Amino acid sequence: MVDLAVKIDKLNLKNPVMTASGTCGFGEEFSDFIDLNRLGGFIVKGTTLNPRQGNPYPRMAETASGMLNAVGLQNGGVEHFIHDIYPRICDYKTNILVNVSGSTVEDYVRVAEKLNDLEHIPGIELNISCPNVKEGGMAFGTSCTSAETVVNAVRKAYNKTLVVKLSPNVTDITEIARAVEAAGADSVSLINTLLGMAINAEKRRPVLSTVTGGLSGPCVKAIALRMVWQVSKAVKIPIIGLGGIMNASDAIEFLLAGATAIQVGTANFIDPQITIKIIDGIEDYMIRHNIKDIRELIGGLQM
Amino acid sequence: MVDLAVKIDKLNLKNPVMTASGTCGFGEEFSDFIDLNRLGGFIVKGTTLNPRQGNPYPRMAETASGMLNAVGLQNGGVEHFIHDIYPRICDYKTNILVNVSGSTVEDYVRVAEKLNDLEHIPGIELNISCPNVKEGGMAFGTSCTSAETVVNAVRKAYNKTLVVKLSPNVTDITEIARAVEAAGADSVSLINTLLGMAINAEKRRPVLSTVTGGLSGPCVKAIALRMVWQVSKAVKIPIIGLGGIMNASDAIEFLLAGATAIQVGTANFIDPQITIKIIDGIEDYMIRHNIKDIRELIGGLQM
Amino acid sequence: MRKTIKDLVLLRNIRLNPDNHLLIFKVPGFDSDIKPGQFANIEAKYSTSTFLRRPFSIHNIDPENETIHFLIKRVGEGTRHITDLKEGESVSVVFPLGHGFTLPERDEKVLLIGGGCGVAPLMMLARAIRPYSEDIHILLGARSAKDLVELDEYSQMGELHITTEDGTAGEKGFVTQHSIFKNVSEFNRIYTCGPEPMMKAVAGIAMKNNIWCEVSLENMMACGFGVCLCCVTETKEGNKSVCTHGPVFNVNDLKW
Amino acid sequence: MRKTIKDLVLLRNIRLNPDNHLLIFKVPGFDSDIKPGQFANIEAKYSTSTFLRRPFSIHNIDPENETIHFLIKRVGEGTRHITDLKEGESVSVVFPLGHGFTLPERDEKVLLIGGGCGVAPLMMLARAIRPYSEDIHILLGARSAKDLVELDEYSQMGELHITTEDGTAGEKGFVTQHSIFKNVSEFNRIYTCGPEPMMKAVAGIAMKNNIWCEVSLENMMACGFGVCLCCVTETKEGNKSVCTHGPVFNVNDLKW
Ligand SMILES: Cc1cc2nc3c(=O)[nH]c(=O)nc-3n(C[C@H](O)[C@H](O)[C@H](O)COP(=O)(O)OP(=O)(O)OC[C@H]3O[C@@H](n4cnc5c(N)ncnc54)[C@H](O)[C@@H]3O)c2cc1C
Ligand SMILES: Cc1cc2nc3c(=O)[nH]c(=O)nc-3n(C[C@H](O)[C@H](O)[C@H](O)COP(=O)(O)OP(=O)(O)OC[C@H]3O[C@@H](n4cnc5c(N)ncnc54)[C@H](O)[C@@H]3O)c2cc1C
Ligand SMILES: Cc1cc2nc3c(=O)[nH]c(=O)nc-3n(C[C@H](O)[C@H](O)[C@H](O)COP(=O)(O)O)c2cc1C
Ligand SMILES: Cc1cc2nc3c(=O)[nH]c(=O)nc-3n(C[C@H](O)[C@H](O)[C@H](O)COP(=O)(O)O)c2cc1C
Ligand code: FES
Ligand code: FES
Repeated sequence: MVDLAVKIDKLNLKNPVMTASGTCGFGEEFSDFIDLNRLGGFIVKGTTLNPRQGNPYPRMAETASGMLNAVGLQNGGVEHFIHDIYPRICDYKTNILVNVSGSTVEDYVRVAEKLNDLEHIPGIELNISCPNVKEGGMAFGTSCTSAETVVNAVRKAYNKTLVVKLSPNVTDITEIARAVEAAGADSVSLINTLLGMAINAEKRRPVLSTVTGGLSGPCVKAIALRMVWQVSKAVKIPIIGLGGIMNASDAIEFLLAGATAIQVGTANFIDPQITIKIIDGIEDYMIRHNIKDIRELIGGLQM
Repeated sequence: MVDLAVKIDKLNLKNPVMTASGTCGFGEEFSDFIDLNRLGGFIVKGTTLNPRQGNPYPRMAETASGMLNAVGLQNGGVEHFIHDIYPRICDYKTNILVNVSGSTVEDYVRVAEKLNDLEHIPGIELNISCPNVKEGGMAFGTSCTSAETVVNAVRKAYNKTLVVKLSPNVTDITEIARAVEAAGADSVSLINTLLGMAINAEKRRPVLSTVTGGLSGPCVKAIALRMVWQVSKAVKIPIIGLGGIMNASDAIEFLLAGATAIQVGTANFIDPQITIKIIDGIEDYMIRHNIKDIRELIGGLQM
Repeated sequence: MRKTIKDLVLLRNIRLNPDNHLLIFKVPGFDSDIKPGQFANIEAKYSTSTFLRRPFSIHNIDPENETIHFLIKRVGEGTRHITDLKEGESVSVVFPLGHGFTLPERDEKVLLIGGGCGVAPLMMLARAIRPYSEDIHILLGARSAKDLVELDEYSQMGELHITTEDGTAGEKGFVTQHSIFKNVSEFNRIYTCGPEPMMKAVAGIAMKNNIWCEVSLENMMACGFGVCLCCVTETKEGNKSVCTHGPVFNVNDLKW
Repeated sequence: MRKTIKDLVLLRNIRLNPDNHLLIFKVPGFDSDIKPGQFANIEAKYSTSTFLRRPFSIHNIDPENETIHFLIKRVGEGTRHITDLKEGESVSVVFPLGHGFTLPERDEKVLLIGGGCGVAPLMMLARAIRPYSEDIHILLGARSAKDLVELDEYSQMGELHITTEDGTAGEKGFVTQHSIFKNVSEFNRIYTCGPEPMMKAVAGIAMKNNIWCEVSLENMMACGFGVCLCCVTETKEGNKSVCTHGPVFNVNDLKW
């Protein structure tokens, strides 16, 4: 038997496969397709202090091996999550993390405070990298000082596992990673989407209502992998790698590059059972390569 | 008849379609496939002061809808270009620009000086964005001050058309664009490749000899398009747009986003006749849309 | 029926006209609990520009032969690839998705209006309504006679009315100019699917005449099962995902 | 022959064994000036992971019937897609690329050594040599008897020698362990193509015995016609592109 368990701070993951925020709803939507309890964890969608309607339609554009989205954090707000969603999902036997977004430091802190009390939410993922909202979002994740400020403030308000999700839209992601580590993050997850744009040449108009949106899918994998590798050399806290993971081989590449766990995003849209296939595929790979403990793979790139 | 001619500084291009540096050799390699004189221009490969052997094999990795390269500026040096290549290609009736690279400001300046005297080279493209060399290269293109310094110095030494090629590996590309405009660039071209990485999961090794490499192809188009659009709002000098252009529709999208001309890179590898198909396709599009002058398309995105 | 993802074998690929294909897939262990108006999300893996699945209404089901039918119009690379599939090949399908149409009460008079490839879900809807009501009218609109498909099948489902923009079949003009609208208030329910401008015009008539009306939207989708929030439409209760709250909506709930 | 890019129709797709296919394409207006050892770059557009073309040696040509032949081993998605092409389908091919083998002088004794799918270019080479020399020896190596293909065809081209790693055909062992090497110095020229370790071993023997030797490299390629500089090999004169300076190199020019 092979051991797939990994640890992110105090979280015990039965395997390194989680679903990415904004691509797995509240988990429930997958119940016809998979047994959610098999996942290492899942990250519920971006939650803000107040309800948000998100951006106008159209919010999606297909690109070569990927897609742009401009959802803009449509969500019912943290109180809605706590009262209407949490009771429904809290019995899943997996790690449920809430992805937290805000326009001001104060927003982030207040959402984190409220989530701190939820027994079955062992951690939050701080989204300082959403490219699809006017204020806040990515702005926090593209400068060391603002990243530090918001992580510092949230750290004081939140005492369970604090994952900070980094933006790839930066010159040097290792700087930001180091800044959030210093500010108290227990882990970093990367990457969020890359800022992109799509144009309909026939109509001579932008495809998205917001003109620009966030690029995800296999088209970004090479960039994500490079960033995970760079960050793994720069920080000591565990890394959760994501960006374009479509199969077990992709997942293993992220582990080799230095990720302790991985998230699957856009791939869920194409195959809602993909996470389970990835878990099984990692297991097969380990058997085939005679690897007993998955931790041998983490950062196991041979140079 | 439709008018496809555009102007980049003092260069008259019979149409906006050029080939990108490093993807079209010295042009000659295409002579079996296309009539090079039909192009708006072509950019010969990265040329440095001294000859360079480039990086060890393997230098290439295929990615989803794209590829990574780590060629590392293999070239015979500027003297070799002047004496062995230039005489062979100087009679082409199109704009031949030389892509100039260096490890120090001094290098760039000396190459530019030498090229200044070549009658049939009406301009250079300053590559301050190559991710595949240890010193210089991208480092110049990822900070405003270093970009400014090198462009300033080259501007003094070079009095024909000076295009500066920008790196997409930055937090805010408009800052860099503004800096190089202020330093005397006549035009900016963007984007160079995005820094990426590929891993062979079975071998647990990086695919490239240099571990990281530059990502190009349709996978980067959404990012390139966004950057062209952002930069077109930030500078007054003409923009040459590139990154993932595979067909006429892609090319038109870049024009609509604000590019005056475009370059075709990786697509040449898949179809060495693609540039001609793109020129013809732009013409068809203009006829279909009843557009007489291609300049109506430039920046013509309707919001 | 629970949503499922399955590789389905294509049994028949019938080219109805140069643009439209009827595809019949085998569904082993068929569970007939599929509602008219529900859709499926079909893999279109052919080129780099068809990364996402493509959504199609379920045109018909045949529980006895364990088949599911789609009527697909070739509009781009994805639909071209899917309609080029050869009989015997298989493709991954996620289904059934979304909520279907609300069936009428017994003996209500209903009008089904389809434009372009919006006719697809109406076949299954008409078949589902027939046990409740004999008074089914089906109004199909197209650019030209040659764009109309399956007229025989539709005419077996109810009284058929046709408009074409060029007058080559039925009445000339747009769907909403058809003479049937003179007495539209006789209808208890209107169901419509097709291009958005057509549906909006139909919805306008329905609302003006106070007729219950359901529309089936075709918003661009990424996931098809409610997790991406890309396919939203503005409703009176805010943005709602078309793939889960729809694709069928009562026009009174939309901000039209 | 000038390099060209053409959509070629697949006339025959012959499955030689579960892994290897012989593909015969029609080349209208065939120009027979193709050299043994040259290759073609074939489109493999199927999925997002086959963005680039795939290079294959020209296995044979038939100027009379205007056909070009490839021997392709299914190793990944691109070769799977290409070998799954149906007869009558067409695919974009760029050819002929690279420099071929140097033909021997009249009546020289030559040894052609192929391993795995490296046997492909040797067929055309052997056919080209036959008019010059009757003394052609062909040594093919494979893992097992079932991996060997076209033995009849090869044996018509010269004296056939075989090794298999499991001993199921010919001599047991690696190619370079074959008894023919006992008298290797009798050969004037050695040509080899196959996995790099095999070619290196062969090259070692050739250099030790001072025998002229050409190898055909299979470096990863992006463009295939000399513009990307991705496919380089280290030569005594620095890095050279395999697609234009090769794929055939004299071992003395390589830094092996
Ligand atoms: C719930 C639903 C049910 C549908 N039912 C049918 C049906 O029964 N038969 C049928 O032929 N078509 C149906 N469609 C439309 C069908 O999904 C699109 O025609 C198809 O996705 C186009 O794919 P493509 O790759 O061929 O075209 P593309 O090249 O992607 O685009 C061609 C054109 O189709 C439009 N389009 C692309 N994707 C979508 C999408 N997801 N939704 C709507 N429009 C799109 C584009 O805007 C473009 O104008 C339905 C759509 C939805 C959302
Ligand atoms: C000049 C030349 C001539 C060749 N002639 C033949 C031939 O006649 N018959 C034949 O079957 N094969 C030949 N090959 C090898 C063939 O190109 C590869 O097997 C093919 O590209 C693999 O594509 P894939 O998508 O199936 O595999 P992938 O999934 O891309 O890769 C599978 C394996 O093949 C290797 N590979 C991938 N691309 C290449 C490449 N461009 N060159 C070499 N190895 C690669 C990978 O490293 C990997 O181990 C030749 C290669 C070259 C460069
Ligand atoms: C439709 C959509 C919505 C998303 N919403 C969020 C979000 O609310 N919060 C967040 O941190 N990331 C969000 N993301 C980003 C993903 O979590 C992930 O970082 C990104 O898509 C890259 O991974 P992938 O390529 O596997 O999809 C969203 C992505 C998509 C495609
Ligand atoms: C193999 C290869 C070599 C390249 N060499 C250079 C170079 O020497 N100088 C340069 O400025 N850009 C170089 N580039 C970058 C391209 O010119 C172009 O900016 C990039 O590939 C994006 O465009 P594309 O997606 O159309 O290829 C190279 C790209 C590739 C793929
Ligand atoms: S398509 Fe994803 S929520 Fe509807
Ligand atoms: S493959 Fe591009 S130079 Fe050889």
